[in-house]
Amino acid sequence: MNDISPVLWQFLVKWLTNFALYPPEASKIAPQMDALYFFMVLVSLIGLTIVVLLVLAFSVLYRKDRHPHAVQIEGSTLLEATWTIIPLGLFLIMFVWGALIYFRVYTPPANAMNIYIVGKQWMWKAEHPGGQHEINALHIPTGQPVQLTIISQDVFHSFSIPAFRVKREAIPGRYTTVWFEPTTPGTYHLFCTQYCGTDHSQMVGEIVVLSPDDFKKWLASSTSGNSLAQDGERLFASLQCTTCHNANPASRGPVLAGIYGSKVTLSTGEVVTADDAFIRESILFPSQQISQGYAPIMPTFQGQISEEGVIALVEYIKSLDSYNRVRQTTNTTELLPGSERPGPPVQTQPAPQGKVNQ
Amino acid sequence: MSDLKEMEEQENHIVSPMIYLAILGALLVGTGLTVWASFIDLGEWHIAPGLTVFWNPVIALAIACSKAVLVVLFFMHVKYSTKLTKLTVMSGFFLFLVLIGMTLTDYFSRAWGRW
Amino acid sequence: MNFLSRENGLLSWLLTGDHKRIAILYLISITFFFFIGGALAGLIRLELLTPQSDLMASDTYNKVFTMHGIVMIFLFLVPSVPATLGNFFIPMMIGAKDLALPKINLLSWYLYVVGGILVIYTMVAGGVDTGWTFTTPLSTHYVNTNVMSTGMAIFIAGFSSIFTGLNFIVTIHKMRCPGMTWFRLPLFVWANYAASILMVLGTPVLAITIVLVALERKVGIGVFDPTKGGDPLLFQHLFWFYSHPAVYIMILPGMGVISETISTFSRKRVFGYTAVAFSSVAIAVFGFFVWAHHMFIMGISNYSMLVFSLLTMLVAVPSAIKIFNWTFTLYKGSITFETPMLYSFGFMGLFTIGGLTGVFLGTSGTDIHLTETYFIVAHFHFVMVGGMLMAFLAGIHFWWPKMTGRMYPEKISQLAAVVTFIGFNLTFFPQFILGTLGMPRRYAAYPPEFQILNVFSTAGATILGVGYLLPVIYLVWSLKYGEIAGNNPWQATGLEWQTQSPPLTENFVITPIMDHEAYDYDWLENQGVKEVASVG
Amino acid sequence: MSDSPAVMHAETADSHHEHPAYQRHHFESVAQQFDATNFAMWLFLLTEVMFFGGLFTAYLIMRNWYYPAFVEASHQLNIGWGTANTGVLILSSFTMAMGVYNAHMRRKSGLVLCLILTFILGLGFLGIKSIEYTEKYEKHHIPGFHYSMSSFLNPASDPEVHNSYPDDKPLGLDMARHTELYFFLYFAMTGMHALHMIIGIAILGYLIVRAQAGDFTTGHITYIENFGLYWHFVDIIWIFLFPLLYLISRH
Ligand code: HEA
Ligand code: HEA
Ligand code: HEC
Ligand code: CUA
Ligand SMILES: [Cu+2]
Repeated sequence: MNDISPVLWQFLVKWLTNFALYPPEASKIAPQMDALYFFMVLVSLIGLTIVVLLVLAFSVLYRKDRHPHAVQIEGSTLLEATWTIIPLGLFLIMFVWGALIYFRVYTPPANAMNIYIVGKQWMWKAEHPGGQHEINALHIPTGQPVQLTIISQDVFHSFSIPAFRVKREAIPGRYTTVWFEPTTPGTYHLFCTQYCGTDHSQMVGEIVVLSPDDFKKWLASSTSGNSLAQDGERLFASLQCTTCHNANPASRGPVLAGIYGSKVTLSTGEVVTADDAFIRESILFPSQQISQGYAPIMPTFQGQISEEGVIALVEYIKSLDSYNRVRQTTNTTELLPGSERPGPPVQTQPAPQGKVNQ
Repeated sequence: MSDLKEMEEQENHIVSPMIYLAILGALLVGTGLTVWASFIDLGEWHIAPGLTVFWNPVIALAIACSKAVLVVLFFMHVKYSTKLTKLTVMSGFFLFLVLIGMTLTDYFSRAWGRW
Repeated sequence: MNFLSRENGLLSWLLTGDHKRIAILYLISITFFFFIGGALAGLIRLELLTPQSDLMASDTYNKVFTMHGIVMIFLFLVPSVPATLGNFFIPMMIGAKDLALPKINLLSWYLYVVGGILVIYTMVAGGVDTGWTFTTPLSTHYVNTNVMSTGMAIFIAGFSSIFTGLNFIVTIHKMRCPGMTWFRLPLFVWANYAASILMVLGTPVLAITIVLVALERKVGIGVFDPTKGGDPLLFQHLFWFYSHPAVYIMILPGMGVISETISTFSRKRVFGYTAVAFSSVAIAVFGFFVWAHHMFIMGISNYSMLVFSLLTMLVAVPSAIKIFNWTFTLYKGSITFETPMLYSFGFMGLFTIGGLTGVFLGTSGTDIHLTETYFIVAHFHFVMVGGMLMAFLAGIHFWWPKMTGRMYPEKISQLAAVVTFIGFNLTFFPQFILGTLGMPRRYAAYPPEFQILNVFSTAGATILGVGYLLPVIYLVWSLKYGEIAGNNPWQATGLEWQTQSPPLTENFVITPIMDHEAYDYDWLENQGVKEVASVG
Repeated sequence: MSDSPAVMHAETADSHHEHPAYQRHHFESVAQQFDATNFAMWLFLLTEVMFFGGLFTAYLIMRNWYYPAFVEASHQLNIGWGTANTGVLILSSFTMAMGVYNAHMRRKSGLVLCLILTFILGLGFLGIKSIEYTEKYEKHHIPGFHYSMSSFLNPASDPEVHNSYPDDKPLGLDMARHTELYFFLYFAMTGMHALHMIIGIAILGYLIVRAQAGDFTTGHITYIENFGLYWHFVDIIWIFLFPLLYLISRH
């Protein structure tokens, strides 16, 4: 066959090996999303077929040489109602179904393992709680819900994993979350799908899904020595947060132990949940919300800490159930099952962080 | 053409200077009133935790709206205009509210005052 | 003697107040920009032939698709049908001598030209690479290409479109001839009326958004800058507040054309005239309430997602109503298949596909997977190219005899229509699959497994290019060699067909009196040629 | 030429019946012309409403986010000047309305007088505005140009304002930064408004000359009427800007 045309042959071989019309389904949400997708394809095909068949049939039946004199018809309320109500009904089904999936994708379960993602021109940085850093890659285990807390350092990016059917915008100055549960080990595409400047198309990477055992091995082999919380603790000390935030009852700032996930009353009387976004805001824009009973003296650290630094601090404050347990924080990311609250479905929704004893 | 009848009505209506004068007075009074109102604390209304209405801005905007309505109705003659003009004014106002309202509700429902 | 030959010389064109001449000026300018945009599309497709970014570096590629989007949207598609066919025929269809504000009409063309020149300047000066959506903070703080001149171009072109829309609304309200009630208006007029509402009310929001972006670039601080406390999402809100209605500005006039052609070539009154008329207005009104469906994954609140997704579903229904009404217009008609009809059939099929895939995107769940991929690219090319551009071509062929007094050559133009249809599907259908597979848009380089579908797409674009070049050639040819058309070659019912071709400067000798419904073919048959004249 | 009797010479179409010189040829009657242009003006004002709508949206959001910063920054504005300017503008709206009235009554001198008064009041408004702008410039409160936050980080350093608002507390650095956003919006909104005033005044100048020549007191009031609409609209914008920018509540 080769002698027919090497080029053509190349092409055919490539075609056959590469011709996939549908992306792999590698997460738990993928089949659910695809069910809706195929439902919509089906409805669309039926709708399109009806329209095309009618047009063709009428064109044949009533073309001029067969049907020289048109019969004037004013219209029909019954028909108008039919083709208003049927598409509307179908669209509404899609709307409800779609919204359910949307909520599912963006509402992480309480026991999800949290990984931080920082997007910047033009790379993705992933920070595991155990202190493993990755660039343009993300290693995750199967059989375990994974939550990503995403933020951008500069412009909009978008963290997209087609094989998982999930995608979330990385927004400058704001945490967003998405979660998924990988089902099939393998390597999948990671794309930046929001146009972000010159090398937008190079802002790609790999999602490596490992079996839980392999994942443990990977974690152990790529540790940097410090957990994220430990990084945060160092930062906390070097930025002299401790001058105000310490266990001393006379300290000028509130004690931060146990603050994460609790309800904080602000000086305006408003009660807010101390989630990641709240802590980030408290560090960078302290005047934005003053805790009741405290003077607005905390200086802003904007411009002094990178987004990764803030993440480390957040992780550290999360880990402060009490000061003495901090020391026990170790390198693994394994989670203790079961936890407190499934929060409200806001974007930056906290997932309780487990601490693990090895 | 089809609006011919209404058209003539409109053209012939001339607002008397006395009305203009009265409106002028009302507008100036309104201005004084907002300035005065801004200097006293009108308090607030707690509807629910985190949802509070402050009366000062509400009053200020209410006065501003009334002033604007006076200008539109009398100085701009909308009171004496065709239905079409009235409809045009209303639709502009409506869409203005849609732009502001629908955008703000997104912010409201995203936890007001914070990202 | 007609509007073309009444006065001669360049100046008589450049200073004209005649809506027909301004329409011709517009026609020439938008065709020019269409081919610039098309050439840029050619470059895009060539680059995407191979997975690597080998033809151009990625920054060049980014500039190319940005300029392609800007040229095609603001300089071609938005003014396409309204400013040419609408400008030419709305006054004639309602029996008026001109648009209400001829000077504003001319001004609007000049603004368009200034905008166009600024875009060309931008291209010469090195282009701009923000994407046509100008996402902040990228466009305000991170790129240092010609954002300012592009912004100015769009600002100015925006006012051109505001003035066109304003003129149409006033004209349709105030200049109808005796007997021309609202429900005797041709549906083309209704559609343009609806689109004009969108132009008048939506475009200013784009204008102020551009002003804020420009200020932010100049001053270094602004409401869209997250590092200074601003909100980049606010830009999205304001931008899409215009740009979603803008997509209906782009499609509605095209839908108007389809109503005319389908009716004419099946010799039947449009099925459900009132339903079609009101659906145009419904699209215009609802079109204002759905803008945030472009921001589903961008961090709007869940509540907003629900509202905007639901409203998106509602706005899709009137389009379905139109499609079905056109289909049933064919029922018991007496159908012929001249070129405009072929393009109209193309429109119906392709717009249905494009619209239904729009519903995929309006469904929040599937939008997560499909957004920012080639699925969107395919969606909007189906509605804009498969829909509006087909409608535009249908309209140009349909009214060509009236505008120029000459017929286009039928056989070759039918061929062109078929070529366009085939080329179009080959170009853009594979992109749906690419999008589903996850290929992101605005990528200069892509993973190799996507190559085959991209090769199809590029091949299709070549065919498509030929399909678009053909009309230019034979239409220009027909200006001189085309058959003399006569006043009413299609035996259509609109008032524009009751006067001479090309029309007089003042359109009608005597102000016509409308004494029958729109699309009243019986009336037409009962009129002797002479009586037609007395109306005209 | 062509094959239909519908074709007649264009000249035929040109032979109009009698009508006033200012009636454009494509209108059937003066009434139609007036009505159409009047409606067009209203539509144009609609676009203006939406134009400012974007600014108002931005303002409302930022004001709610950074309320303390907006309050203290607004204390930098002089309520006296603001009130005076509101008065001036309302007065000019009144003179404009009287101008329209005089045009209707075909009183040339009254019309010219009213227009001149409006012109002067408009200039007065801009004069006051420029005094205010200069003050901002001197205090380095122009965003992006050597912006200084000292009045907000340390209110006592700005005795003038501090004396009127002794309750103002120093803002945290991060909040103080957001005062720049306030001034950005202040200049964007009042600047856009002032631009409209300048355009209006320029047109007024032209109208005064033509009114003097008696162009608008013979029944042709379209221009005056439509310009009046524009002028009143600009007034309305200010009616909202004034409380929003100057009178942010204090407590
Ligand atoms: C002419 C232009 C045009 C038109 C008419 C439309 C029409 C529609 N569009 Fe599209 N759209 C664009 C141009 C257009 N769009 C562009 C340019 C973008 C991308 C912008 C960018 O990011 O660069 C876009 C993006 C876009 C998005 C954003 C995607 C994203 O960024 O994530 C969405 C989401 O909802 C959407 C939805 C719709 C819908 C629901 C319609 C509806 O109006 C369609 C209605 C029509 C139908 C539904 C077809 C007819 C129906 C039938 C015949 C019934 C069939 C029968 C049964 C169902 C039984 N569009
Ligand atoms: C009216 C709107 C319109 C029209 C008509 C088109 C027409 C076409 N478009 Fe475009 N397109 C957009 C609007 C439009 N597009 C927009 C808004 C975007 C988004 C931009 C962004 O992301 O910011 C986009 C993006 C876009 C992309 C995605 C780029 C990316 O995301 O990376 C692609 C890729 O295939 C593409 C292809 C095409 C093709 C092949 C055509 C074809 O239909 C064109 C066919 C025409 C020709 C081929 C011209 C024929 C003439 C000649 C061949 C002569 C040439 C002359 C010389 C060389 C002197 N377009
Ligand atoms: C000058 C003293 C001071 C320093 C230094 C300081 N803080 Fe604070 N901090 C405060 C005060 C006072 C509050 C309470 C008032 C408020 O909410 O702003 C506070 C509040 C907080 C809160 C919110 C908790 C709550 O209950 O409201 C967090 C989180 C926080 N600080 C973290 C940090 C971190 C991290 C650092 C170091 C990078 C730091 N702080 C440095 C004084 C300080
Ligand atoms: Cu990051 Cu695209
Ligand atoms: Cu849209």
